[in-house]
Amino acid sequence: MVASLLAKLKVIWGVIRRPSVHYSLGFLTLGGFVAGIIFWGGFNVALEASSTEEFCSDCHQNVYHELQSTIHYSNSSGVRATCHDCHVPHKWTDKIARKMQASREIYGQIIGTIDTPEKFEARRGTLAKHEWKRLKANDSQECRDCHKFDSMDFTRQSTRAAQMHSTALASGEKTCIDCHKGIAHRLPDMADVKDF
Amino acid sequence: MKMNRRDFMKANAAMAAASVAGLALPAAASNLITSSEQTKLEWNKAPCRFCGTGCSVIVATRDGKVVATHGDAKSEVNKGLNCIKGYFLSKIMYGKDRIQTPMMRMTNGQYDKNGEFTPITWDTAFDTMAAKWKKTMKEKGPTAVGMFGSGQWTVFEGYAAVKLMKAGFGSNNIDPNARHCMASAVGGFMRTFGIDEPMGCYDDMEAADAFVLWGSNMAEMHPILWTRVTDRRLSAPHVKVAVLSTFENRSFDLADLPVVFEPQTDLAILNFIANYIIQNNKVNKDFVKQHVNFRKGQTDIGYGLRASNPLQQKAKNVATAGSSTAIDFEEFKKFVADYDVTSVSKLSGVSEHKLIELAELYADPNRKVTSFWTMGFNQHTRGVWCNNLIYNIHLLVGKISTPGNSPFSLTGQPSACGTAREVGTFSHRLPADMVVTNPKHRAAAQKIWNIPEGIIPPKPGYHAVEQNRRLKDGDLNCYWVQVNNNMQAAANMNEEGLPGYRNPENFIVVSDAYPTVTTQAADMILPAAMWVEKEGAYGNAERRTQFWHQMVKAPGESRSDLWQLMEFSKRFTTDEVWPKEVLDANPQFKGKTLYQVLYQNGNVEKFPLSDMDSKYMNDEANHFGFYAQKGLFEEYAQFGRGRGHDLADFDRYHEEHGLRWPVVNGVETKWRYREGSDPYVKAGTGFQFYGKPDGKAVIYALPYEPAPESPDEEFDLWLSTGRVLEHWHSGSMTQRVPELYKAFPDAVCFMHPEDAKKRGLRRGDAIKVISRRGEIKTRVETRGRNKPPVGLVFVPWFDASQLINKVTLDATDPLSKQTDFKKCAIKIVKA
Amino acid sequence: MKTRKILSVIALVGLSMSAMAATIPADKVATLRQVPLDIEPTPPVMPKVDNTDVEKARSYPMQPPVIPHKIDGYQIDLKANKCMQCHSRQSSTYSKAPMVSVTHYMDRDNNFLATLSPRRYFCTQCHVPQVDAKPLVGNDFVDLHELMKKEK
Amino acid sequence: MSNELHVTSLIVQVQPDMMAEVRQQIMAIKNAELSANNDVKLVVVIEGLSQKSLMDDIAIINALPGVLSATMVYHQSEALEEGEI
Repeated sequence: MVASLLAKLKVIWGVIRRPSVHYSLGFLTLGGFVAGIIFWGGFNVALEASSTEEFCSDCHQNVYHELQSTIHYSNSSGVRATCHDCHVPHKWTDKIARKMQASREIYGQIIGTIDTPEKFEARRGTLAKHEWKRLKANDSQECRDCHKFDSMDFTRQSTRAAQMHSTALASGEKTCIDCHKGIAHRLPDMADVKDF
Repeated sequence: MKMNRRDFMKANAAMAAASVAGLALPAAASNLITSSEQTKLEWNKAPCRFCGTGCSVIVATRDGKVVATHGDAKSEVNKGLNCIKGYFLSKIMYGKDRIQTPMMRMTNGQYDKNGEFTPITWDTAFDTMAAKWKKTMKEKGPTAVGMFGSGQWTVFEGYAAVKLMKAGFGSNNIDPNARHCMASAVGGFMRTFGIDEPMGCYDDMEAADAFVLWGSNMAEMHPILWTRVTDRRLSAPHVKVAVLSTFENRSFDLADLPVVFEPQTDLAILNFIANYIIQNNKVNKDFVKQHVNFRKGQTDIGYGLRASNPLQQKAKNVATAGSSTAIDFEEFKKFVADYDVTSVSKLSGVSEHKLIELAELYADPNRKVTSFWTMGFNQHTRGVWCNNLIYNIHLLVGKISTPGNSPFSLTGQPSACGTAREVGTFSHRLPADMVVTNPKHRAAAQKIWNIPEGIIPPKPGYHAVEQNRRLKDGDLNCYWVQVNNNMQAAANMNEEGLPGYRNPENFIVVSDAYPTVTTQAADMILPAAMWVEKEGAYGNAERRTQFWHQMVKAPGESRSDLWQLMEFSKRFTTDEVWPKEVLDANPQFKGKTLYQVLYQNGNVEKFPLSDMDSKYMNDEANHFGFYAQKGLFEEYAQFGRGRGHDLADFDRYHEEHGLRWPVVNGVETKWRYREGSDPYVKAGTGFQFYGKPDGKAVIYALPYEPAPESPDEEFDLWLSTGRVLEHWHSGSMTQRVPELYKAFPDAVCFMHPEDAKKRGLRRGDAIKVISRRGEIKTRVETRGRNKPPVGLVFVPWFDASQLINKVTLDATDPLSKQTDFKKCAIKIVKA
Repeated sequence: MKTRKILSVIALVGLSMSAMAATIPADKVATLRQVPLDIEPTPPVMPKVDNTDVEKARSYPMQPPVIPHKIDGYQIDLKANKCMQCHSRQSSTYSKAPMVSVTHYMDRDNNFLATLSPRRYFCTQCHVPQVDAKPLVGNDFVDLHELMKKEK
Repeated sequence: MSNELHVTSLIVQVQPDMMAEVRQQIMAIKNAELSANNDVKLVVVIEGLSQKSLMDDIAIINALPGVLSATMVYHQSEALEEGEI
């Protein structure tokens, strides 16, 4: 799937990168517009396709299984998070940046850095730390896309949770990921992780 | 004297420390003990009532009640720790529904098999029982009466029971529930070493470089031993832990090498490791040459089912299942050569690199390996083989009987070793590893017991599974069950256990502290004293014998099993139960009661009440007028002293926090069979497996054979059953402790989310678990501690409202007669 | 004094009941089952875990406290110990969760260690959450404190 | 102000010839109280308002000259009720 999408994109790119020789301005403008639409559409198709659970779990099967027994997969209201809700930024520029980083992961999967569960396990720490770092840097933006601080009813939280959220989280001293590591996937070796 | 909470806490703290330090806390010597009432808190040691680990606990009593318990800091076993069950021992005796009086099913004042349970006196109870027993024995002989006991009997009780059955009634129909639990381990020990129980001890855990768990979820079932393994693994980074199971469980949390294999293929994996060791030239040739023989075992031995079962008829060698022939190393090498990594990986579903990594733990000469197993091996239709095959591996590399090198069979019950195995409460056994089939052993037993020749029958009695079948068939008619809940435990309840108990020809008596489902199926219920309501002795998995004193009184009319057995024996005379020809040849026994013959035989009544520690109660001794426990113990100890089973003097065990037998010249033995560590090993031999006549252990060539029942199109899932951490066995004690109940109130069916999804199920759905034999209703659990692979489900058996033994198959190991509770085929539908 | 009176009345009633203890139908004997052996009851719905964060009183000082919150998915393995994220010495100041007792910093031979004792690593061997299921049978265990009060 | 009360008890192994001195020293520690002893062992009870204070006192006792080891046996903490000392 990835390969075919890349091939299509390559053809389109091949057409638009050629310098125009003798097309009319009108055509060029219109052509540019059409190409833009095609490019944009194709790009978004690829972007969307690569953001579905099926696409992710194709390679990340083990972490997908881990998600299945957590509250982010199955819970009372049936509202659930899929891979990209947490791992793909919702802001377009961030999203592209994340995708570029992810292409390295695909590269990793293809050349075999993490193609077996054992190898993935060995890299779990590094990969997890990427995500924690990103979430720490953006103040846990992807958590907050769903879990709005202003909408938290502390009276409906357990005592300890309410206490932490009303102080450390409210003041900005802590962000979601500081405490809620390992809620959707197994934790890596935490020996060298601060606050754990 | 007023005492506030703070003072109370401080007094408690001082008391705990003083009791550990062995210091007296006289009121005057302490500025904390401000009130004399504080000194009324009594602290005494006792082994835990639950599993075979044998933790020691300190029990506080006050005003005749147990008020607190904590781990015994002085005990080598647990060094102050308990598991969640052990910490709540204080509450196990205080369930509101303790049985307080004997009861019998009656209608209009008369016994009626279908009547309602009506309170009766002990006299009525025993008179009714005695009449039934006598009538039955007169009509059908001693094989028509039987007893089902337990690895939870105290040593004294088990010993008194064996005497009553084998030396009194002349019947070998006595078996313990340890048959469900340790029989395959016993079979393995006897076949390989000729003597029962582990050669190593718990000290192995601080010395090993690798641990391999074979079908043992120690994290839940032996939590305190798991703390020692965890301690070793986390303190010494080079240590490796491999965990093998048919499903992922809590023990996998510590696993460096987690291995989930297809049920029954453990046999193939074991043979692969032996093959790997040989192929890679890692055999300890000197050791093997000096200390090992090779034999090839009989194959195609059936599945211990009823003879009418097609599977049983198909098997060729049922009659000769235990036989074997001598072979040499080369033949053994050839035999295991079939178990190469590729084919075993395919069969077991375990990746090749994992199999090799596992084999390397054993093969590496610089790694000390301890193997643990429990019900995964023992509850297996080839359980004895599994035990033999793990010894093969340890013997091939000589990793045995030295600290850290230990094939270690863990035990399920607190005295499966001490009572069931050492005392020999099995249908084929006598104390100290002797058997009824051996005329010399019978003679020895009859001599120690002071009874005439010809009382102990030479033919083994009915074993546990056979007892239920014979009850159903009407061959066994008077049946007494003590300290266990076999209606909830024994497999195939619908087709065997329940029809057996309810067979109108039969009279079933159940002694228990609480009303269980077994009492529900009984005709008479006798109220039993439990744990520290009586003086007792247990023997744990590392050969450690531990004693405790009676600390409190049992409620109401409850009496200990010891009292019940001895008192019941008074109602029989030798003329009523012994063969006439024996009595004619030994007229001095005529007209005596069994009580006189068994318990006033010159040994048991030898020790006067003045021998007791006056600090403690002893309801049995005071009732019978002599120190019965001491007399029984000292007579029993005669069997083993000088024969590799030496026990210390009775009184010493009340002082010590347990001693590991053989205790020779007052010193316990940690590692058997090794020179310098075991006094029975002759100097210059290095090792001596003295259970065998030539001092050599046996390596057995035994193949992989499939399970009797595996999933097919209709019954498409494997079912495994077992325990959970918070409950012990059938839950009759732990379900009555509020904290434990609330930790895990109802059984559930652990299954893979995909298996649930395939059947349109989700977590919490009510389902039926159905086999060819029966069904239960339970609920789906797709999360939590157990994570079965696709194709297998796990249902615990502690829940009296979800009797999973209606579903399980009563196939047994033909050698050990132990049931396989870990494998049968089931299907699951929405309820 | 008042408490004692009430207790003794209850004790009397209990005694007289057990003395009279009329007959019990066989299918009602097993307190934990209460249905005939050949019938399989529908299991109760899965209970909810107590998640109040309110510490429960202990039955005696050495009892390990039960866990007053959910621990669904808590990872305690070779890699991480989720419990210690809040209950360790370093974290407890901040998390306000009770620090594990100091005994948890001692090894098998009672020497103090810098970190959590490895023998106590798997918290759930001794500490368990509680669900909102009502016990099938009561328990007459008497708290030492109550016993002492009664004596006074 | 903490509203918790912590109590712990220790078995202190002491060089026999130093017993008297060690007892004196421990008596001087504010939160520590002496209980039973024989010629080598000593039971000490420590109370405090936090675990840390207990640990500190244990460290002090451990460091006393003549003390071979101080082993904790028991630890209890209770939330104090209003006004309870």
